[in-house]
Amino acid sequence: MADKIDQIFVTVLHFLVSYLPEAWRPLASSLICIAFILMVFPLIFSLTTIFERKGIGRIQNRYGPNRVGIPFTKIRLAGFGQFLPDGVKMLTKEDVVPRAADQVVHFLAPIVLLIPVLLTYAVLPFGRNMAIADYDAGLLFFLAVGGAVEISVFMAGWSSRNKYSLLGAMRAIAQMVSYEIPLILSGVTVVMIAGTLNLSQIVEHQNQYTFGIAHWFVFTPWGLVGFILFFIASLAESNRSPFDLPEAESEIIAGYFTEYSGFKFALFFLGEYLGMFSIIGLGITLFLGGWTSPVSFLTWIPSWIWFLTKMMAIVFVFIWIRATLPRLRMDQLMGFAWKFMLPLALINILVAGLWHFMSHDWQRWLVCSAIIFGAYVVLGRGLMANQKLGKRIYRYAE
Amino acid sequence: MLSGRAESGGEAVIAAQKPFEVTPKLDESGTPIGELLEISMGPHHPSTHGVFRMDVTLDGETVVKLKPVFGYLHRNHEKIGENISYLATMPYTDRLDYFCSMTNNWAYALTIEKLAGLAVPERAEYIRVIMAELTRLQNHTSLIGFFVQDMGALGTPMMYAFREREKILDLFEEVSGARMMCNYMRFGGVRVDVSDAWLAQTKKIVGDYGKFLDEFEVFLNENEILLARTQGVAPISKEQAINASITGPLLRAAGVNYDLRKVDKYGIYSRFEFKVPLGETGDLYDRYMVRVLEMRESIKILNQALAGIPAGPIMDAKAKLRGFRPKAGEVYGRIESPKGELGFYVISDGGPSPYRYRIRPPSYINLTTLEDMCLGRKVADVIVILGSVDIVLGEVDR
Amino acid sequence: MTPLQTCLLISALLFSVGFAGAVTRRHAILVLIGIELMLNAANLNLIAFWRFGAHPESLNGFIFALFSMALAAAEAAVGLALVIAIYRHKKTSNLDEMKELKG
Amino acid sequence: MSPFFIITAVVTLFGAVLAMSLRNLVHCALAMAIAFAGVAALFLQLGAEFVGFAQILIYIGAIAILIVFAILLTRSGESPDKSVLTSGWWAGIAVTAMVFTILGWAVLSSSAVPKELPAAPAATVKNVGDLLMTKFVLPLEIVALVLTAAMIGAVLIALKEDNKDNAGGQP
Amino acid sequence: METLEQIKSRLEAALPSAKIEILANECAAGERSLLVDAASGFAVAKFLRDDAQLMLDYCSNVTGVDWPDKELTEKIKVKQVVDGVEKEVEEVKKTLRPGCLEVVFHLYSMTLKHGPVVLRMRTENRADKTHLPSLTPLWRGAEFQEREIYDLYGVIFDGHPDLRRILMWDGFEGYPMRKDYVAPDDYEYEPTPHDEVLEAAKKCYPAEPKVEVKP
Amino acid sequence: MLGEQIIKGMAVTAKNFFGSYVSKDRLTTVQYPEERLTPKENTRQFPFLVFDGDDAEKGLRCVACQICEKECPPQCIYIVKSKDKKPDYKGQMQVYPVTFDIDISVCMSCSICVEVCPFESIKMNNEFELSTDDRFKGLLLTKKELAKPNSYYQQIHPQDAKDSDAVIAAEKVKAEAKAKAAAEAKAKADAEAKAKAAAAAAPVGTPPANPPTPPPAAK
Amino acid sequence: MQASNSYLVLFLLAVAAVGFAAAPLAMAWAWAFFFSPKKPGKDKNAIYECGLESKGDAWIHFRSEYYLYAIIFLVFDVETIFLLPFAVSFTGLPVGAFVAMVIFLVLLVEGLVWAWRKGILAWK
Repeated sequence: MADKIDQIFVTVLHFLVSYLPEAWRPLASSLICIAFILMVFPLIFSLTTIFERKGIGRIQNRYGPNRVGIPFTKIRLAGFGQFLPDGVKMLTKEDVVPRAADQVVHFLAPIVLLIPVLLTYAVLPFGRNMAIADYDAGLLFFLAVGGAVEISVFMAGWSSRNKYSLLGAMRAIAQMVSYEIPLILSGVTVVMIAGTLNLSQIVEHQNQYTFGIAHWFVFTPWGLVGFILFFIASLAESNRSPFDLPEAESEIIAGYFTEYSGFKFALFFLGEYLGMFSIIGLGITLFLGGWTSPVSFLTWIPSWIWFLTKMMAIVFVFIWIRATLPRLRMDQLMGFAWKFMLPLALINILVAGLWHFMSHDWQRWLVCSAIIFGAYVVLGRGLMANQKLGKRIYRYAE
Repeated sequence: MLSGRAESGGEAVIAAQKPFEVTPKLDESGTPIGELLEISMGPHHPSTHGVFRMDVTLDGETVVKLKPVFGYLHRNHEKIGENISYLATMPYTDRLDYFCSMTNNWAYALTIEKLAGLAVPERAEYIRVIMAELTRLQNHTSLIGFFVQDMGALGTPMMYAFREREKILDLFEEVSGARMMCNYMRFGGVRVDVSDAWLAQTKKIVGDYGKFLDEFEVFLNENEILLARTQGVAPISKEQAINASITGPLLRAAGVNYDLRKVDKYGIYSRFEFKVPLGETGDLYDRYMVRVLEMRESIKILNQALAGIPAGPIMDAKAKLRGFRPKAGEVYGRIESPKGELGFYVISDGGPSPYRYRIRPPSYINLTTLEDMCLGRKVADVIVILGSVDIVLGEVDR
Repeated sequence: MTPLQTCLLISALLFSVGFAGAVTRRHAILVLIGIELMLNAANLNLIAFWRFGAHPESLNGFIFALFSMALAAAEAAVGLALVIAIYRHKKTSNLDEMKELKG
Repeated sequence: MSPFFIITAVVTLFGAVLAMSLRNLVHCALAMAIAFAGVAALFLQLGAEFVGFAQILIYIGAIAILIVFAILLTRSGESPDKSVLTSGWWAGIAVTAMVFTILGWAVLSSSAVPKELPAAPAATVKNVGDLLMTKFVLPLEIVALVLTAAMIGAVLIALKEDNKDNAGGQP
Repeated sequence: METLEQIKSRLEAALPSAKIEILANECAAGERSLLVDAASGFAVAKFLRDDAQLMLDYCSNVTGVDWPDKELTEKIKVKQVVDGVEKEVEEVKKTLRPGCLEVVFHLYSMTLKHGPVVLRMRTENRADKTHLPSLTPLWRGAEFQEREIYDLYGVIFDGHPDLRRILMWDGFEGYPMRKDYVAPDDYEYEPTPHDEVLEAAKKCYPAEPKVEVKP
Repeated sequence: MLGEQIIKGMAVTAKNFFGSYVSKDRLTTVQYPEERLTPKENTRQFPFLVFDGDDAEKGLRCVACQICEKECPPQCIYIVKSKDKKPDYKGQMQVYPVTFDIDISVCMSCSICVEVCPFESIKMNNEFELSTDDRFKGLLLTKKELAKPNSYYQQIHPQDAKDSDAVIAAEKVKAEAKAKAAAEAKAKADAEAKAKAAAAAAPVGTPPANPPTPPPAAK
Repeated sequence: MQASNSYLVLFLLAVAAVGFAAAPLAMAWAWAFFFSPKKPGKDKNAIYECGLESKGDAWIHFRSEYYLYAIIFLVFDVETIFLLPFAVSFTGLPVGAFVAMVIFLVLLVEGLVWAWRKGILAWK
């Protein structure tokens, strides 16, 4: 039974496709999968925005949106209907394009943004046997396509011909570019141990249990550090606080989409969140065992529920961080990527190599942890000491 | 650079030279490497604290020139004051620095008392101190909230600050009838007496404030991002600060021990036991910390004042409400408002309204060195530096 | 036409387009773009020869394409740095003007 | 050859032609990105999955970005008023035509091409990795050297003046 | 702190050319001030700042005051011979006190924590000779305030590094803080039914303006 | 160590997140239309005029002395005095305002008018839901809209109203005493006058009652 | 749910992305066309900058800090296409191959260290 629920989508797909002639099946199944993605993830997006607003509201000691429910009734649904009027508002708002803008590129930018973002969903395994496309080089595909988002950001920023947009686009590209390297390098460790670039196989690799606990990569020293690096880099890649410099509201208004209004603005918003979901999905796949359950006695819960749960959990951590931290400055942001993340990621690769070559006993835990921790402390200290940061003692005058 | 301009004064020794222009980075042929980007930040910028504009010239993201432009809120308060009666000016002073109407009231009342030779009854003096320190508490709290907000925090510190500020505003409303535009003090006393219930409530709120500050300080004081954004940024030296007539927490952050509560001992401040926290470098972190520590001192003063408040009248018997005509003469009165030295200069010609009525607004004069502090720094710093100066445009523009 | 010939023809076309751009456009960056297109055409050839060649299992052409990409990237980095450096001196990235402004 | 392959090829070539003929440089760069993506699609259809994805990673993710930066840094964003072609553009066209003719003739008349289609080779990433670490180790190291050299060179060239007046040391 | 008289005498010793006067102040606080002539203003200020006993390093407040021309009436007793008898007769004597613009500096010492010393300077008249030396080179803190005085009163500070309008916009005419400033009639129509307002409205808009309502 | 304080900060926000569900001290929001704060005793929004009794016209305490008009900092009060007189609460004949307008789009709620009013006649209301779609006339409160009975005042500011009533009562007593004295004096005067008239037929008018306040600070 | 190992799905996904973006844009456009009042104005689509008409052009010759990062990125990006195949076959490789890869990395890091020492990683 559990297995059937687990595979319900796969079964439905096969059922639907089986009525078609053989030649049509790939096309039809692709279309159904795509429709699935286009239905599920935008819905999650809209719910996330409300969760985010409500969660941040609670963190800031206020109710978030709590009014909009079913129209013409008193049912408020705790405000979860908010995304509908928001969407309607976005649709009906006037779309103002600056006179000096490069009209064509300005129009294309939000559309172009969605292409790479949605493409990344093709290789994510949402559940057991639930990767839409199962490429041998799936991870590379994800990274390559994810990197192409920068083009759209550039298009938006440049075509607006607004100084804030341009500054935002420049920042966005510089930031994405800088954090892509630690992102990739932290993923490399996983590839080294799993021995494949195929995301489904990487998940399978983690789908084993010792003493009832799963073999997630995050439960190893290198995996933990890799996950933290990946997590930070994915914060930066999806322009989330404290790395939201490309759209730093207090400095450059709204960054590269300052000049966007109406639904184009909403598309940027959507693209950003979808990008965030997909990169979180990748992080889960690489380090948190993808759709596997953390403990063996919970394996009866359907795999896709595990995936979504993990994803939402990390989304909440993102929201939590966003509500807590101030923003870094551009030079600090770049310094952090190049002077802390990159060296640590490289050391992490070495540690992963060491992990592989050392005998499978407690010693390798000790050695690897020590190396990683030492590197972390040294690099962190260096970063702080370099800027002469630290606690201060104040004097008082009578 | 200034020597050419100071000719009229002979060989003027300039303590703090103003770099009136900073040349952008040049290549060997003497042309700038990058073109300069002229951005006007404000008047509609999200974080210029009101309708304030800075004409910023950027070289990349580095500020090479910054001209503050204000006057968008200019209503010629001084002219209004010269045309209406002494009493009618009192509510206008609320609108100077609308965060600290109590201290504005006090400064004006103090000046006129000095002019007319009125004595303030004991109880009224205590009430004034309580009000002023409560004002200082709420001003510093919300300033820190704004300050971290300017650094890009998503309003969480600000919301916490406002949550606490609200409690103090409730106290103000209870007594004066208005939360912000208190219009509470009168020449020779205060308008309304405080009740015992109010004093008890205040005691409770002041008692709880320490707990809130503890939480707030854990939240922010040593946050790595806050440290990175503030430490070593935009320091001002003692000499520069004194020469530029900077007052208030900004001055004390630079290490100058000058607090009018100690220097002038106006009111009954000599009776209270408190210390003046001093910074060393005058950078953003010092400014932040000096304010935090000042809040602690304010709580001390409040506790003493609340414990020692005597019974008695609240108005000088000689004070006149209607037809107030002080003798001819002039006077300059000043107090330590939360933002710095708030002075009123009044010339009376014996008529019902002042002949000359002048305000020395602290945040206006503290802006003098804004450009110096920002030059050579990044755009992101500009916003934070402006936030650290603690301006209220109602006061700057008057 | 065999598939290989189709591929080669396409790559020849791509090469020609890149070549034409590189020799006719004034802008230095466009010349670099043209060169990148030509390199792409070459890569296409490599892959086509690997795919339809005699020993596809050896993967030589495949890996060669990877190396060629790496070199193309290096070339682009240096080339564009040069363009920027020249622009800073001469305030132009126009090849015709660059020729005129020797020094 | 599937019709799909031909369509991809046409799109690629269209992108390339646009990249070489548009007036606005940024538009050219964007068209170039289309061409790169098309080439990547061609690689995929030729069974070179890894190279195809690498093409996207490097050409679209990195080189296109670099070019775009270069355009911004040389103030080339606006459409020029003057002619965009060199003075000797007709000669260039002529040479191009000649090159293409020769290439085409060579391709079509060559007898070296095998007539039968070999089976699709297995180019898994693992094979590539094994080969890289055995047969191609030396080229790999050389590529690393070349890349480092290129990076240092490019940074030096791009930064020559900046460093000069920074010699005093910036905080 | 020294008394004003001591300061004055030391100033006169140090700067013999300076004309210094102590102005009385009759109000309760009784802060008297030093009136210095414009020519030696800068030197006096510099003395005050650098003198080891005073060290007035902090220029707190800079203010302009407008004194329009004023007719002073004075009753003086004049001995007059009326009908051969010498009598004291009261006579009203009218003198025209020429107007001037005055700038007041409130100087304190942060180092020695004393003050204030009130320093005043006057322009020759209110029309064309409104130059005064700028003290910004001595105290940066005076920069914005002097600009403001320039903006609102029209005092021109020689030696000021950046004398532009500060609160009013560029291109504004007139000096709004002067006593004789008449606000321009830039009345904005607001149909409140108060008589004065209606009258002003009538003057500005002969016909009641129609609020444009677009369909 | 790098990141330690960030974790602590996140603990604080988490504490607030959960705290907002349990502690009223953390979640202080009042959901306005459904929930309301209890108005505070001294809360002031905009002025209104107090009248005694039931008839707004008759019982209005205002005697159009125009002190508030003169003292009002933004000059938002507009008063036209009546030509005729009517008795006020003390029974004295007084002028009354024919027009009494307050432009609350200008009013800044400073309550100076309340303080300077010698007749306890203008007080601050705590009504704040004054939104209107008529920008001009809707925000110009006339005498009719401003007049509120004393009972209303007692309801919104009980303490102040008690004080105010006490003042009025005291004044009334004083006025009655004065009136009595005046009546006696008048009777006396009348008697004298009569006597005088009898002596020499010359008409003598009584001087008008002085307003009980010093002249307002006029400019 | 596995569609296939073909690239058809990628193509379709790209098309769907365009459609997904364009459809609401078309709806918004239709709404604007049929229902919204059209109030064009000179200031509405001006190059607006915090309340003022923008001074100077935004398309200028920028300072080149960003470019340096892009160059370093390019090199590391290229490195990944060699690093990934290595990582995949890592488990089956001898220590020597790992050392070879480490040398490869060290060569690249050398450039990074050079840039670091040179102060290029410090944003100016």
